[in-house]
Amino acid sequence: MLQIFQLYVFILAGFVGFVVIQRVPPLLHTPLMSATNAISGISLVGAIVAAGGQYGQVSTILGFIAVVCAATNVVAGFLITDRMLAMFKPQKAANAKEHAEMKGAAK
Amino acid sequence: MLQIFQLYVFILAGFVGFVVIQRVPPLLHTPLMSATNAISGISLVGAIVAAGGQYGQVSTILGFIAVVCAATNVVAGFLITDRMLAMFKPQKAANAKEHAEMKGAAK
Amino acid sequence: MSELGPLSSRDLIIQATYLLASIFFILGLRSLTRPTQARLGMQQAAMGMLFAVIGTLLNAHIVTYQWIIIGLAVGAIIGYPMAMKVPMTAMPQFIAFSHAFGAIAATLVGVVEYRHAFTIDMSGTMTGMSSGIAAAVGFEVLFGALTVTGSFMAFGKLQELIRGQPITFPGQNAFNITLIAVAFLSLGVLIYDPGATWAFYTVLALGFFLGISMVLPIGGGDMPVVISLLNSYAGLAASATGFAIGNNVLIIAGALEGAGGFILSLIMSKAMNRSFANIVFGAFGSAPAASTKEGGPVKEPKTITAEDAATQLAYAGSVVIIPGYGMAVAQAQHTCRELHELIEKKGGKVSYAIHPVAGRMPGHLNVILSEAGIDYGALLTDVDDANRVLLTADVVVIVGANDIVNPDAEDDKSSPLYGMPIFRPWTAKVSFVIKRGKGTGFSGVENPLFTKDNTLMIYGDGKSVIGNLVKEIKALDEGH
Amino acid sequence: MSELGPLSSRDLIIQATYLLASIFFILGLRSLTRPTQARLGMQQAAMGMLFAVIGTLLNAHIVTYQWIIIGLAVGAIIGYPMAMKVPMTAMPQFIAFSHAFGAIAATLVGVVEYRHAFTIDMSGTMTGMSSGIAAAVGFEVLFGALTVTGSFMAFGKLQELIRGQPITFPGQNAFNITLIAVAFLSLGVLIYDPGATWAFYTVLALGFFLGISMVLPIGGGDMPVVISLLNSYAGLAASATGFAIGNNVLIIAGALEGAGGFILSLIMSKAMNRSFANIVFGAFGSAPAASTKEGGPVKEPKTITAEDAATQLAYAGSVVIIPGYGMAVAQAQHTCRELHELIEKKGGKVSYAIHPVAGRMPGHLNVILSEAGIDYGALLTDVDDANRVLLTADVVVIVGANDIVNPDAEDDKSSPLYGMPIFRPWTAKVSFVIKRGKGTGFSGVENPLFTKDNTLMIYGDGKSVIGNLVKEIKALDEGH
Ligand SMILES: NC(=O)c1ccc[n+]([C@@H]2O[C@H](COP(=O)([O-])OP(=O)(O)OC[C@H]3O[C@@H](n4cnc5c(N)ncnc54)[C@H](OP(=O)(O)O)[C@@H]3O)[C@@H](O)[C@H]2O)c1
Ligand SMILES: NC(=O)c1ccc[n+]([C@@H]2O[C@H](COP(=O)([O-])OP(=O)(O)OC[C@H]3O[C@@H](n4cnc5c(N)ncnc54)[C@H](OP(=O)(O)O)[C@@H]3O)[C@@H](O)[C@H]2O)c1
Repeated sequence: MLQIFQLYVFILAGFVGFVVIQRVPPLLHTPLMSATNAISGISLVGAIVAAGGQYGQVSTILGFIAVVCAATNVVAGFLITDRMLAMFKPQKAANAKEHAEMKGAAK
Repeated sequence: MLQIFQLYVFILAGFVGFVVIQRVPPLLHTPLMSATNAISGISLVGAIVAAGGQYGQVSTILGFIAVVCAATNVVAGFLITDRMLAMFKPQKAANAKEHAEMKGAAK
Repeated sequence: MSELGPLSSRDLIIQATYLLASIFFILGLRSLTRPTQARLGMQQAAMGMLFAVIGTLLNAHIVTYQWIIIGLAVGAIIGYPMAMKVPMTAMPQFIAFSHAFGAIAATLVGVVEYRHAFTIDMSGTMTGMSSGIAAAVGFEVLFGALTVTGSFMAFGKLQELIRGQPITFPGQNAFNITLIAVAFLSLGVLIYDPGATWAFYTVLALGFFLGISMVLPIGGGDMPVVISLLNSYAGLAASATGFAIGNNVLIIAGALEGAGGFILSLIMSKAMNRSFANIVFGAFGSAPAASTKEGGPVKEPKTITAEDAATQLAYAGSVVIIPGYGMAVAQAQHTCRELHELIEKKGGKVSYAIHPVAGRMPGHLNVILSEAGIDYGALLTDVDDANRVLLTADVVVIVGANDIVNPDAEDDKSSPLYGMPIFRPWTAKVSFVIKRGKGTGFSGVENPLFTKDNTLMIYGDGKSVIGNLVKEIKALDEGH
Repeated sequence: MSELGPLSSRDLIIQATYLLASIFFILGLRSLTRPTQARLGMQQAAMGMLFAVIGTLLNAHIVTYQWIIIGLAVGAIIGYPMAMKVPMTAMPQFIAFSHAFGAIAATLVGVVEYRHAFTIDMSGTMTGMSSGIAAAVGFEVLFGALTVTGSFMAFGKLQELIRGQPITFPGQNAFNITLIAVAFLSLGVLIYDPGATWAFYTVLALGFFLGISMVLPIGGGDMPVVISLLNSYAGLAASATGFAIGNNVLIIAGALEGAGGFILSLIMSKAMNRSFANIVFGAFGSAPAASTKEGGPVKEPKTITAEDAATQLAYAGSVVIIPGYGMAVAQAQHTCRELHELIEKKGGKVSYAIHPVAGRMPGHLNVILSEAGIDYGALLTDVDDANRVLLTADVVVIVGANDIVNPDAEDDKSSPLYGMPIFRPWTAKVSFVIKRGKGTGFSGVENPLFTKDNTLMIYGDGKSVIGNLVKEIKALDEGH
């Protein structure tokens, strides 16, 4: 029963991802790729449990390595995405849009 | 725990509805309203259980009324939506689009 | 009503069916957003419903199928002629009516659930109910009952069985807020003590009462927003049922519907220029009062005869028709199509400017015109696009539209319409306005468009005036 | 690792935190689709991650925080300089590298899970694992391991540590398919008998092996598609982890990522005109071979000196710059911006035509140009739009682009590029092509554009040629 609910969650979330990402403009494809890469660091959640749990020494060591790797992925992934997005300058774009709208609104 | 999963399902489905319906063109607003009305007949599912279950006579009667009402909603809702959508003639619209594309593709 | 635990193979089939149903609902909704796939989408949603029903019929709790089958048959017998006979102009009240039925079912299911949990069964025990389930059932009957009476009220107003005007009394808002507070308090008690039968029935009764007292003070023209919002509430009721009986299809379908209804009311409120709060709180309050602008001497609108109008239409290169609520009232769409074809035969180009809130429900006029077989490629549904086309139009024909072409929406800050995006027929060479008399539109305000220099009125019922235009254009030909 | 049953208040807080995290992920992804909100979206996603970590730290199974904190610190210390130092041109390999790290974590978690379930614990018992959980853990290590080695291979190819050319041997596809079959067979055994340790480690080992053997035969230029697909696989691994440990955040984040990576590879494949199957099956096969078109005598491209080109640019009314992979290689974006500003100062209008697959990852050139401070209002990212602008352009400057302006994509059915949407610089008055020599583009085919009458070549490194143009235009001014 629990697994059926998980399946629902998985399918619904996949659908959300599908619908949302289909609309990403080409302008943002690279940042999006790097953002999803950062999100893949979510295995950090599992890694933390493995490193902190009472699963024996080997597990703690493996867990520790997992935490390091996942944290690297998360930190690097989000930072690079932020660096990239910070470079996108929207100033004139916004102006251009305003212009277009003004033209549309003119009698 | 089960209820938390249900909450996830609810939130995710609501988000799907939100994202998807935001994109409905004005052309389809009325059919959409009547289709969601038909979908609200989903209480039929609960009604069937009430009418067919061993919950005593009063429950069976109430359940029966519920089945009738929900079935009416479902049948009427889908039929009218279909009638409406059958009236939408896309012929020339498709042509117009092709024209636009041909123009775009011309050298 | 499956509980937790290992699954039998029957449960597995049920769950698979439900999953399929959910997927069909989602895909259907998605297809419904594209004109070319909308019909497919509706069929997918119907498939979803079918699977949901099949899955339920397999439920082990069901012992007798007799009443279910009779009930389904009766429902189909009632629903079929209803759907086939209703005219497209009556769509809003039809939806309200059909909607009330679904809400009745949701409410009754809630009552059965509750009664069942607190009735001593054959084995002499009472199953009772957890607080979580009680909360779900409470929400279910509150939103369900509210939707039942609210929908019937909306239906009554639209069908003019009840006075369309807002019915108000002093302190109404305070009264309603008190009712809501009491309803939620009772709901709280019910959650705290699921066995408190009185609390349950209080919630139920207040739900019914709230549906009436919240819709009464709202004007008939605002009903589509109300219906859409009630749609959203019905969705929440269905989701609550899903929480109560542990059924994901109900949760998902309800959530989709809840989100859909909510967004549609938002879209409507935006296009009608009403505030968001106005909508969220059940479209409290009434339609905007007529503006009391005092101007100089009122100019009289100029008129034109059908004959002269016909001549101009016959030689126009580009004609834009702006239909409004009056077109639906007059059922003028078929005659309008004749006019359209006549003009095209004479070499003119005809398009329609369809305002998002023209008529009495969103997209209403699209349906009305489609009914007459006008293909949707000719419909301009974007206000900005339409206004660009109007700039170069030779003749504009306004049929039973009023508020959506009121220049005060742009010019007069004190107008209740101010801020609503409108069409600008006065930018074209000439506009003909077809209406019965000096009646105002839904908002009840005067329209300065009618006294502009290049606006000419043709008074009369929409259908007969357009019929005359058609006749005159044909006569022109014969005269030659 | 919460099991079913009534919730403690600690569990409730954990669950609320997770729910919040999931909502932040979804909202973040949604915001990421809008240029003006993209940065906010990234921050929302980061918040989601933060909440997910906080929720996990509250987990009752955690007994020691020491290694967690050290691990997080070490990760941050490694990640920070990595992200800050990497040049924007190296984005694809950076993503591949960082990605491998996440996959290592997912794989290790799977191993820990499995080991834990089948190790005799202090109380002398073994918890074991249900088939459902075994399936989840099996998928997790299979996809995780595959992503680890696959990402490292992609990194190696892009960083040119490994030969970029497809490395193939006869029967390779059959070999890979056999490997996949064996992996899934072992997975089947594992599900049937979760205690079959050998099956688990076979799945793990084959995962590692498959990552190598599936990426080896793919050319270096195809790596972005591979990376995107590996992204999708990593998402599936994360979702599988979520199924295994009963954590919804993992399921949701994984599903979002899985869908995202999949759609991006689809978009890329479409823009590159590779078949869908090509992508779904791990971009099997190699880059398209060079076309062997035999024509008449090969025309020699005409050249133009930087001085003459500068004169034409200085007096052009409308200039379109088409950057390609070579612009990134030459790091010419900053010089390009100088040129751009010079032309605008002289009264010309400059825009950039950015092809969806220009460069080596989707949207790559947008990032490169943004790095130089060029605002995205000047970027034409739609091929059709750009082609309309090209129709009326005076001068087109093609910098290090090749395949995306190859007319064979439209004219020559035998070309491997045939069907790919391309820019049409030849419809403008004149085009200057800046490249180092006679090198072909990624696809390895000749480009007949270069021998067209109104195409003039300027050979040299992108950065230095543009630098010369800038110098010459400035000299023009001084000459006056
Ligand atoms: N679409 C929606 O979702 C929605 C929902 C709620 C409210 N509304 C509101 O409804 C209004 C819609 O604007 P609208 O321009 O379509 O309609 P309107 O402003 O209500 O005007 C309708 C006009 O049609 C004329 N008319 C009525 N019956 C006629 C007949 N048989 N033949 C010819 N003319 C006839 C009336 O004038 P005479 O009496 O002089 O003939 C009236 O001026 C807006 O104010 C909008 O906010 C819309
Ligand atoms: N964007 C993506 O997602 C993606 C992913 C995978 C594959 N691809 C493929 O990559 C290709 C992209 O097309 P493109 O036009 O951008 O690039 P391209 O076709 O690969 O051409 C690049 C050109 O730049 C020149 N060049 C290289 N270094 C240079 C330098 N330092 N200065 C000046 N010129 C230099 C090269 O010629 P010389 O050697 O003569 O200088 C070459 O002709 C497409 O075939 C696409 O399918 C794209």
